Amino acid sequence: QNATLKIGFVGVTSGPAAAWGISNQRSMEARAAWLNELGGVTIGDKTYNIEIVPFDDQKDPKRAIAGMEKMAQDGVHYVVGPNVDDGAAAVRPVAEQNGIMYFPYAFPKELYTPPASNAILGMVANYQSGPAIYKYLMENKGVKKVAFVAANESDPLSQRESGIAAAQALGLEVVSGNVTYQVDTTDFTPVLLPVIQASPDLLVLSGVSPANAPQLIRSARELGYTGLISTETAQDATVLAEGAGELAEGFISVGGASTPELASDAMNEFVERYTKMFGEYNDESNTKVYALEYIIETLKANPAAIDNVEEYKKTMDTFEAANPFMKGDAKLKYVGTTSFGQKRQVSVPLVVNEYKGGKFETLFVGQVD
Amino acid sequence: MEQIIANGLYLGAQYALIALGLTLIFSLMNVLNFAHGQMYVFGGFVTYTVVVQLGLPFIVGLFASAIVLAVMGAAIEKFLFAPVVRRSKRDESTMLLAAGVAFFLDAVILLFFGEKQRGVPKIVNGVFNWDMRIIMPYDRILIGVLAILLIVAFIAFMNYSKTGRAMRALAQDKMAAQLMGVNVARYSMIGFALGAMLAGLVGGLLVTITGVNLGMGGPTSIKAFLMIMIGGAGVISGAIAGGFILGMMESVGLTVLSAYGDITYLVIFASLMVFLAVRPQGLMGKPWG
Amino acid sequence: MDTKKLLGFAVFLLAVFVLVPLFIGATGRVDFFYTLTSVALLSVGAAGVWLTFYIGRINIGQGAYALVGGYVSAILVTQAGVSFWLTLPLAGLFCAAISVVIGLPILRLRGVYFAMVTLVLTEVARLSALALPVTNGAKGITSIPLPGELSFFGLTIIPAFGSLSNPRIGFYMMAVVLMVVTYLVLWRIVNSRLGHLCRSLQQNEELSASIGVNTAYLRVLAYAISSFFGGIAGAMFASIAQSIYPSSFVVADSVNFMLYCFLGGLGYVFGPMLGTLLLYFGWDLLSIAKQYQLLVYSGVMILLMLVLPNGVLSLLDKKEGRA
Amino acid sequence: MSTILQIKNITKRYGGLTAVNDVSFDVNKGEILSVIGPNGAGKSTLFKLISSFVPATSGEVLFNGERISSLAPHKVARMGVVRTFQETTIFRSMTVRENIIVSHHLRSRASLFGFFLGTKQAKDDEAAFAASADDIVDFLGLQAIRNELASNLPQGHLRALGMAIGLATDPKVILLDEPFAGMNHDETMKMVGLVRRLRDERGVTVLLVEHDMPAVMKISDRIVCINFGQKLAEGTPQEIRENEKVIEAYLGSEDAAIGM
Amino acid sequence: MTKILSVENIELYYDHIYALKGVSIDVDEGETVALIGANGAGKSSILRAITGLRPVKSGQIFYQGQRLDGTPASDVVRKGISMVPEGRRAFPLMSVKDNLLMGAFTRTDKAEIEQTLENVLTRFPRLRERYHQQANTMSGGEQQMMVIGRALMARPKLLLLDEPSLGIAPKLVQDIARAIVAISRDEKVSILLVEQNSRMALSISNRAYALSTGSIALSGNSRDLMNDDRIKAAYLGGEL
Ligand SMILES: Nc1ncnc2c1ncn2[C@@H]1O[C@H](COP(=O)(O)OP(=O)(O)OP(=O)(O)O)[C@@H](O)[C@H]1O
Ligand SMILES: Nc1ncnc2c1ncn2[C@@H]1O[C@H](COP(=O)(O)OP(=O)(O)OP(=O)(O)O)[C@@H](O)[C@H]1O
Ligand SMILES: CC(C)C[C@H](N)C(=O)O
Ligand SMILES: [Mg+2]
Ligand SMILES: [Mg+2]
Repeated sequence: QNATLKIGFVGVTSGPAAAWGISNQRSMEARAAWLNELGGVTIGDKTYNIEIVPFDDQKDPKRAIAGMEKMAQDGVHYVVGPNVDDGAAAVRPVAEQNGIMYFPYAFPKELYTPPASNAILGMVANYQSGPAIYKYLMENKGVKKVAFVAANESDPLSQRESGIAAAQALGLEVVSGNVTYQVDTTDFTPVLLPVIQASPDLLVLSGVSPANAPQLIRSARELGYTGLISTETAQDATVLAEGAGELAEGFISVGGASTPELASDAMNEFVERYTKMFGEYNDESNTKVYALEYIIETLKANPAAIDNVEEYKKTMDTFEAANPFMKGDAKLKYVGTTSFGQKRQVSVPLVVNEYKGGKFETLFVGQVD
Repeated sequence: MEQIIANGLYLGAQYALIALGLTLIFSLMNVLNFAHGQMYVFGGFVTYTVVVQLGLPFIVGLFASAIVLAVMGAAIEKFLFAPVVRRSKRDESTMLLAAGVAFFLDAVILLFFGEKQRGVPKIVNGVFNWDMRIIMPYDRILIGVLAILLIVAFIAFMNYSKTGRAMRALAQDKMAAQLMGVNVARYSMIGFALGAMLAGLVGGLLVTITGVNLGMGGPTSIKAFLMIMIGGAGVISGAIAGGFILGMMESVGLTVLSAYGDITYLVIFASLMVFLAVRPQGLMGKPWG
Repeated sequence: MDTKKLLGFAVFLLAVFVLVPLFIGATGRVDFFYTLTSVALLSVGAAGVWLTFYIGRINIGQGAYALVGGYVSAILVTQAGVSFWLTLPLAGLFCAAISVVIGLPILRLRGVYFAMVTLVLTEVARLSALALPVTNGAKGITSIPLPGELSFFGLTIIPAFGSLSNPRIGFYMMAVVLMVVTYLVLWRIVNSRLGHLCRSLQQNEELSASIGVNTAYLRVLAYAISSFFGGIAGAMFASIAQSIYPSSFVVADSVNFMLYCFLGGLGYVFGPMLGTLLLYFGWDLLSIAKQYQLLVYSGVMILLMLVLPNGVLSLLDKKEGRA
Repeated sequence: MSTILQIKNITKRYGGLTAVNDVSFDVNKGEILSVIGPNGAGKSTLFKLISSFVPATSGEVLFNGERISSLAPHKVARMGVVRTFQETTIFRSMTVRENIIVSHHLRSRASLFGFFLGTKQAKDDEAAFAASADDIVDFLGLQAIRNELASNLPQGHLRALGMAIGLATDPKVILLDEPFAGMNHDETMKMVGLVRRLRDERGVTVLLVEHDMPAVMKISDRIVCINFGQKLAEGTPQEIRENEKVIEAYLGSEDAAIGM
Repeated sequence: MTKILSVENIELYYDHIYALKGVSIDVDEGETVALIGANGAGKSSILRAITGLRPVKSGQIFYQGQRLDGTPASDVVRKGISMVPEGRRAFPLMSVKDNLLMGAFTRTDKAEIEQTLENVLTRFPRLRERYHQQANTMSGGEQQMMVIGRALMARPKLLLLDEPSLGIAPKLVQDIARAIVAISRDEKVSILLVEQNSRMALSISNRAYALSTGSIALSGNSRDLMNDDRIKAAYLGGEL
């Protein structure tokens, strides 16, 4: 009989932002079930079954703290989440006092830069993907003028700010940079009207949630906008197809592991298992398959870390393992020195997709260091 | 300018329809239905399921939404609100119940329909473009017109049908209405069902344009509250006025204030508070005492 | 206070200050410290909401004051280096002050109108926090230091939290002290002429004015006290999370404050405390229901409302028959 | 006899409707003056103007020569001009005694904060209020219902309670709006006796609005008749009873067919 | 003469208040019966018991020989009993027209409703003048006419009136009294009239009951009661 290794998830799985956390939790659960089916994972001289301990923080930082406390109580040392800036900042004291490594899907740099040391960014930040995308579009599509819109909330607004900074650094002209919308907007036409009138070549939807993206695209197109539209967040193709149909053609977003050019057989099987377990795959989970994998692989590399995060931190600097979700000889390793001055980010391929005919096609693939 | 007005009218029509259902329930039962937005979302998901999953025509989806929500509204009134209203000491107690129902519907929606944004493909294609002065996709025009027709039908129903009259009477004086032969329990239930049905219908109409997701419920309720506050709570004409005013304010504000950044809603909310401080009963509400 | 009440109060103090920590020590459930800290602090905010109910106003705006309180403390601590212990009352006072300015016009509103305006207030607070420079906008304020030492004339009354092996207990004790003081104040208000006047306001404002009560003043006073409670609760939370964001307190929090009052019972001073405990703790306990958590939670809430529409404390009525 | 209240050219408009139109009259100290007039003539509005519950469009009210028209209602009450309401208005979920005690507010000398702390002054005040409340209960003969919840009281008692609330404020002038409505002869006469004693024993000046003519004729020293917001007549009961204009507008003539 | 209504020994409670302690009254076909009594004597409570707004604790009520108690309020009017409640209770935000039409809520015969409406408007010409006016903008007297008209719209066989003179100027009280006499005469309706204005009530009724704290103290022919010393002392007073 295997021992149990508990990995936590603290994030939002109900309410307006449920999509973000649910894709996290489900990809963890799908992967854990698969590993357990294969007989568990062997770390050091012991074999463990993975158990996911989820906690719904309702996107409330106060609850997120309670979630992290609960993880500490349950003896969990590795937690995926939270999904948003305020939650990630709020759990920091608890995580640090209780020796917990956590993988937020939130971008504030002070979470990952010293003296902070317990948070590991679970995905590519927009200040990393943004410049790459803008540069590509400048060079290949002749983009000169760019406009930004964002929801009137912390995460998207911060992303817009760093997006604008990146664009300006590249020499792009920012023609509109302060239009915002409420997340509950049902008609984006009035929101986008002034943006479109500034006639940009590229419209960036900063930190857009999958729920809002189709409507924004649709309104922009219906207002006669013909330029490019892009975002630095992950999107779901089905949602785009249903919500914007053909109008979403050419929409550029950040993708991930299931991209055909990259996906290994293991990844395809993962998608299959996920779909079987939960009825439907969510493309957003592409960016969320990795955290659990990193935790397990790092523990394998240094079994002493299983209940001691200091050991984990030591291992991170040199850690390297094969990336099972990607074709070829891609590696799992920690990066982030450029952005944070220390390795506090998972290395995942920066996949930039273009929406075409109901599916995502890869535009280019980059790497973050 | 024309574009701003057109946008405002379109927004106003859908808002007014949402506010109507809320105000109807409020006037009949003195219940501030926190779950109104969730009912709207539910309606959207029903239409989605019927149209996209089952592949039936849009109009069938719309009817399905109307019926499902009406039945749901009736059940919620009969088994939840009616008993609580009967037994509680203070009117406001129903707020806890309403909030509970809102949470409950949120949970049900999440379990039944999932966390993803859902949408029904466009029902008509093409964009109306008047010399670049008014640009409005045909589907939006269609939905706007449908919404206005529904509003007109609703007003006619409330003013000229016997049932409508009975509901107005009930809202104004329960005891007297009873003496006229109006069965309070039955008509409260009908009223609630009608309010819920309106919410469902808007959800069904808008799912073709904006789609739905489980997060829209709460904020939609809040917007609906704003509208009936502008117009005057429990007054039908007020709800309509409130809907159109909010629609217009959003449309104008977002255009005029776009240069100043994130302040449109701050301005809308602030002016609302000032307005209510000056006119506490809204545009058409009845003053107290 | 008669002896029976005094005794009850002593038992309560014993329970929260001694028995709870002992229990946690014995069971090792240290995470309960935070949960109970939250309950205590939220119940302080809810006490304020309850007071506005007591003058006949439905307040769905307490989140706004909690947010403002949190920011006031955070800004003073990080930017002016003021001691946290000083910022705590300052946050409360600041909230009370702005609530006077806001309350003067809006307290004229009644019924659902007041309720909805206060609902909007929470949004206004969030949007302002996003827009103002002093709040650091969308980025929030992070890395707020833990409360330092509080000492008078060299005598340490509260040690620096950073030096504690477990700041959780520090926060718990602090929160419970705040809660006890808050409810003492509330209890005293309700049982003095001040409370009788509030009740007269709740039942009939016109008549209250005609017997010479300065209704406008009393309303603002009650609302300011309420906002003061909201402000200090928010300040404490900011200090626990060591961060504050525009979304730290949102409309959902305001609605929750109100629900705590309803659930406990609007007719009972200790209603909001019990309501907070049941709803907040209840949610945590229900995490065993996994994806059905919200379903069960809301289902139970609806059931409670059906069985006890006047609040959980109305259970006591049946036994004693309230005078 | 000295004048205690002067109503000077007072006018109130609601939008296009003029509810009270340029009405003037004086009230003497210690008299009982009735205001009569058809439904909607503006009587209740006039009372609201005097007690400053609604602001006058023009004109003013003087109390002992001092202008009170633009003061807040609680200040007017504090000066001693207190109004009861047409619809019986009470604190519904308090007992009769609690209603009366709380209405002593104007007489308190301790501050609100003092009450909160429970200072000696506050305790003295409370004791004084309780004693005075019992006095009033006795005066109005409400002993049997002193601990009843106000919401359970029948109409007649509600009115008496309304009066008690008014008394608790220690008024110099009390405005009673339809104090006899819904009472039968017997009860009306008891109430008439009470109002008289109020004046005789406590020196309170009484203004009242009433449709019950026998009672009005019996109780009033003087009567003012209002019609369509304007003063139609002013005089002793005898003069009013015989005033053709008042008969025409308000009293009507005896009708043999129905024996009235 | 046949009884249209007979109330037999009913008791009625509000929470713990014992409002009616065994009251019996009856009304004959075509007759006008007055119910007088002190404040809180229970007059309105009797009407509430008849219309089913309040359940009776014990005793029975018969209408046209059939058991009436236990019938829900909204069904009572279907049987031919209309009530004008205490304090008028007009639908304040509705027009006179809609108020009147609400009175005919239980009827389905369109043409006959029109006919009744015409009769009511002829009886109260004031209402025709104000046909489209909103009820709450009308004077108390006009509203009282309107709610009586509203009750007539149901074409009742038994009309219950609760203090129609309350808060009404003397001149209008006379108008209302005349209207009641005329209704009884023209429409052959039986009327149960609750009044504090005992002089008026006794002068337009055939018989009367005097109620005192929940039970009947006196009853008899109105003309006789008018001259009864006890009634004179308690309810009528001397002069005017
Ligand atoms: N707040 C208000 N807004 C608009 N009109 C009003 C208001 N209050 C009173 N009125 C109108 O002013 C007029 C006078 O009303 P008021 O209540 O003073 O009459 P009244 O003489 O007391 O009548 P009654 O004898 O029936 O009580 C009426 O036409 C009434 O409709
Ligand atoms: N809703 C109620 N709740 C409690 N008690 C009530 C209620 N309604 C009436 N009562 C009580 O029942 C008794 C009879 O009241 P009822 O209204 O029948 O009297 P009434 O003769 O019509 O008096 P009035 O002349 O004041 O209208 C009174 O003691 C009254 O206090
Ligand atoms: C970029 C962010 C908006 C992503 C989001 N926080 C998530 O959990 O997926
Ligand atoms: Mg009046
Ligand atoms: Mg009565």
